[in-house]
Amino acid sequence: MTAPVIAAEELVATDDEMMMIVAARELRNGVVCFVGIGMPSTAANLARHMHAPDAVLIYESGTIGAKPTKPPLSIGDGELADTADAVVSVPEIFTYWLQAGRIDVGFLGAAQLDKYGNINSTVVGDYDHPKVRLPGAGGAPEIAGSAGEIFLMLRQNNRAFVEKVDFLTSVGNAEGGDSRQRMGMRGKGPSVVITDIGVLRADPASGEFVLTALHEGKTIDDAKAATGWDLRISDHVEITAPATDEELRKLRALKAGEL
Amino acid sequence: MTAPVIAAEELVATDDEMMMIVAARELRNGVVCFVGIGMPSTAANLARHMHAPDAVLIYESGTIGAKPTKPPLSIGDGELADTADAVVSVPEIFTYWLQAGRIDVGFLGAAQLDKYGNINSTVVGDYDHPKVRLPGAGGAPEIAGSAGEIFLMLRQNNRAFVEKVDFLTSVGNAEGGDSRQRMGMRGKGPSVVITDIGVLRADPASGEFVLTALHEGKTIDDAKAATGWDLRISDHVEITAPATDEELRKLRALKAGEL
Amino acid sequence: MANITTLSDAIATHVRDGQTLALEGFTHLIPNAAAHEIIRQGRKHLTLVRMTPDVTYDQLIGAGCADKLIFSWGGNPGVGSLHRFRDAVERDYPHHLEIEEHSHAGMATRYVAGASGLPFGMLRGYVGTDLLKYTPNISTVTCPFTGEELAAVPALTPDVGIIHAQQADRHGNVGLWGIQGVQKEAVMASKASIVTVEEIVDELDSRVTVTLPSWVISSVAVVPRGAHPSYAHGYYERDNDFYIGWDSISKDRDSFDAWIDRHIHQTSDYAEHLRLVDQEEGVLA
Amino acid sequence: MANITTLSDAIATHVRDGQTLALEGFTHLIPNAAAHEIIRQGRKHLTLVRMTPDVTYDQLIGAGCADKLIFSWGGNPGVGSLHRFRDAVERDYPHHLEIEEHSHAGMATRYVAGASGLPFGMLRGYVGTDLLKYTPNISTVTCPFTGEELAAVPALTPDVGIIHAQQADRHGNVGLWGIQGVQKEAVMASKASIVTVEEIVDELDSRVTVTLPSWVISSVAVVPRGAHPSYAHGYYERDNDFYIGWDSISKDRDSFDAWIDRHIHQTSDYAEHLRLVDQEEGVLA
Repeated sequence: MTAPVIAAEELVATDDEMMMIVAARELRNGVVCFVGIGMPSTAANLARHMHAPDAVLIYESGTIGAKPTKPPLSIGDGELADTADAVVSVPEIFTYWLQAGRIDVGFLGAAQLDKYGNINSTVVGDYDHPKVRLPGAGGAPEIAGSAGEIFLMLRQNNRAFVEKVDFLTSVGNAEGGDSRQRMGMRGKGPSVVITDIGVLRADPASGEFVLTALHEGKTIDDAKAATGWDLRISDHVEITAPATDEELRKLRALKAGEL
Repeated sequence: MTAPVIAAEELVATDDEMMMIVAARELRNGVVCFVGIGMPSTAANLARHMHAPDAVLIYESGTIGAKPTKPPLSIGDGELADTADAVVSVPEIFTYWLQAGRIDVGFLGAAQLDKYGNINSTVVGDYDHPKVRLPGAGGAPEIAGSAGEIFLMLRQNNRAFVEKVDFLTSVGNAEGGDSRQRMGMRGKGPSVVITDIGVLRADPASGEFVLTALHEGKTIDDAKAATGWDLRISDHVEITAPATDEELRKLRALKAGEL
Repeated sequence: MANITTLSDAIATHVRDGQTLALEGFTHLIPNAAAHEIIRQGRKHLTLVRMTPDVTYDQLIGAGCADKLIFSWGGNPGVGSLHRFRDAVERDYPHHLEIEEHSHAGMATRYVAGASGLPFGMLRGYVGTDLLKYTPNISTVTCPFTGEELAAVPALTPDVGIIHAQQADRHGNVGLWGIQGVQKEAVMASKASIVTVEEIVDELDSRVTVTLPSWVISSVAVVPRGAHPSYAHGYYERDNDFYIGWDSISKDRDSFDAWIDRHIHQTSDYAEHLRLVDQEEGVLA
Repeated sequence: MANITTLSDAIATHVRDGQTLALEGFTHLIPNAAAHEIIRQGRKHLTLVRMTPDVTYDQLIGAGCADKLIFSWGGNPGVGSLHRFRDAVERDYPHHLEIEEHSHAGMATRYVAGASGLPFGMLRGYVGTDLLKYTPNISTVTCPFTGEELAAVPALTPDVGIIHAQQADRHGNVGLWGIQGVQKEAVMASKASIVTVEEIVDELDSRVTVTLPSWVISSVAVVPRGAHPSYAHGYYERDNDFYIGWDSISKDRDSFDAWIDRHIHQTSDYAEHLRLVDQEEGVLA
């Protein structure tokens, strides 16, 4: 009778798995989603195998409607092209598709984030003499500007969730209020941040991110301790529904390339 | 012995044939030529079958390196795509190829022409109440601006060869002198006009077209009578070499789709 | 996702009097069946956009559907004039036709700007031409790095973009190949779009070089030979005889009216018109 | 017409110290063999342009070939940091590296402008970002029709554009398929260009979606597996183990130098390097 016990153990989600499962749940079926590589890509593909089979995944390598069977290591893996409805050039993906306003959701990660969802993916420390030189902007600034809305996902800790980002790579809700709209941005900006602790949503008026849900076993204190600004807490913090067996099995199968 | 006699009769070039043969001779082997439909296209394809097998013919329909076996009726005949090295979109042909300065020769016709090689293909008469509404600009203004040089071919008569064009559709040598260069045009403009009477070449200093050659049987008086401005005559007017049997046979075979 | 429907339904759903329409197809894949259906449904006061208004727009203009034409080359390719277009411009028949005239490069730039979500596009063009005198919406922009001045033209964003393609799959993803013109740009610049196709297939042909995903298209309708007298690469060739024959039909107002009546108003769809064309081959040649 | 020659000869002919080079390939078809040959020939003071300076530019930067980098995303895709790039930016090792940093959309726009013969390109981008503070060549342009302000970036016109493709025919016409990135634009924006190909064939594969005619290319060189550790669609897959293994090789200055010495300076061509890689598979994993 050992086998069922092992299976039960396996079906407890890790923090990262929980983050990806909760992120996947945010994507409605039929959504057109511009996907960043790594966890956003994994979450989006999980959604496609769960409740959102008609989600259209677009990668900045020019693959439109990609349906990879395993999470691509790079943004331009051959499987993305093989399974896509269309493959276009990189200039075209940023003009006819992103800039033209055809993307519902931009799904991004970040190295640093402030309370308005402004993103740093460029440097930690001073730009000219950085402590850590990060990869840089990539597609993010224009995804953040032109996609209908932005979903963010990253592990919550106070090196990442900061009072002020060291470098503003991609504009989120700017300085809050209507400051983003006044910049002439067409998309409405980041609406949700999914972390390994819980879910933060943008206050519609102020644009500030507020803790609205905690994953099972996490506390408001965990969230506050992992946040470098004075985190606002919703009056009604929900507890995230636990990962279902199907979600976890599909996530693990996806990562193993067995879906 | 009747057969040879008929063959000999057939091998006298008509005025239009002579014009196309002389125009074909102007194209050097390896030239990259943006080809207008009609006689320029026929002349360019004749050149390809004579001395210029490596001439690259580009049509504004986006066909690059087209090798039609018969003169296309339209600028976008299927055979152009079937025989091309590459088929690109219409926006691309005008940007990456023409505007970028990759075309050696733009080969055009015209409805009206002045002594500086300025072209009208828009209206005869007043624009708002035209006597004859012509098709309009098409690709010509930017071909005339961006191709390395322009070859023109049209039948010479004083309705077409006018003192002043009714509408300036495509700029030639502008008002002469360096007026074209001062407009910031990248290509050097029209250098030769091939007609059914002879050949006119642009004076390098003034930009004015000067009669430099007459086809066999044509006279300076013919040229002057067919020109609506006071035509300058070169000090040394050459007599065009007559059409060779090979040129005429190939031109006729090309037009019959038998090449 | 594209709605797969009949051409008649697609036109009835999306095309309204007074709209701006772009029917594109550069010699190849011209959506002639869609133009017939617009005439058949009696649409009026349209602004028609097209780089090369050829026979298809000659019919729409002659039938009185258009108040304005935005274009860059209006002729019968390889044949000569468009007589209905000329009659409208030269003699205001059947009524005045406002024209807005550009070059091909300018029109292509305008479609690209529209498809890209930009308010304008720029090019090296128009300099020194009389188009600057008669076409008000040509302006300039200065390069902030070199100081060079370039021509600027406003984006085209038609209400409805209409094209013809070889194939759609059962999801409504559209594939075309051969000369591609500005069809992709016309669809993507427009607020709604209709694509007529030769056939619906399980899987798009391997020759497809342009794919328009279903979710950027409003409606897809199957119309075999829907591009005739234009052609569909891999399906049928250009009917050059029809283009030549159009010259005499369209030269005379009465013969044009009779043709429109017989071929459009008295037919229920494009297939019926095509049967007439096939019967009349001798008359047209 | 393209000159069909060896990679060694192509680099020796076209690449000079102090030039601006663009080696492009968006994850797919990265011209890694050409980068090796540039290191082998000891080129210095280069300005390197590339949207995604990954392992290939980590090698060029670590080997001291580059004075300046123009880019939009510098990482080891799916793995993490580029250690030689970081060492140059964070600690000026082996010497100071000037950087000019854009977004992907900005870089793509710059290549398109270069390929199109325009002095600049425009986009909806950069607004509100700190890139505006640190990257001097981002400006604005105002739409003459709507008054909207857009970002403007200068055209890229490298001295030499270098890409890898699947095939060339015997005339030097190049064909590629799969993810196409900005390779076409990089070639067409550059004053000279080198294309390495997997093979030369009598007729290009029917899957080819981008064809660069021979006469827009300076030199073509056959280098089988010339994109490794990147991939060539239809030929071989991405060597993800190499990218993962590169992390530890490049973390340490000495192990990097030893690797460059063994794999580039002590080999005569890319084939010899690939034989070493195949032998060392266990070491890299």
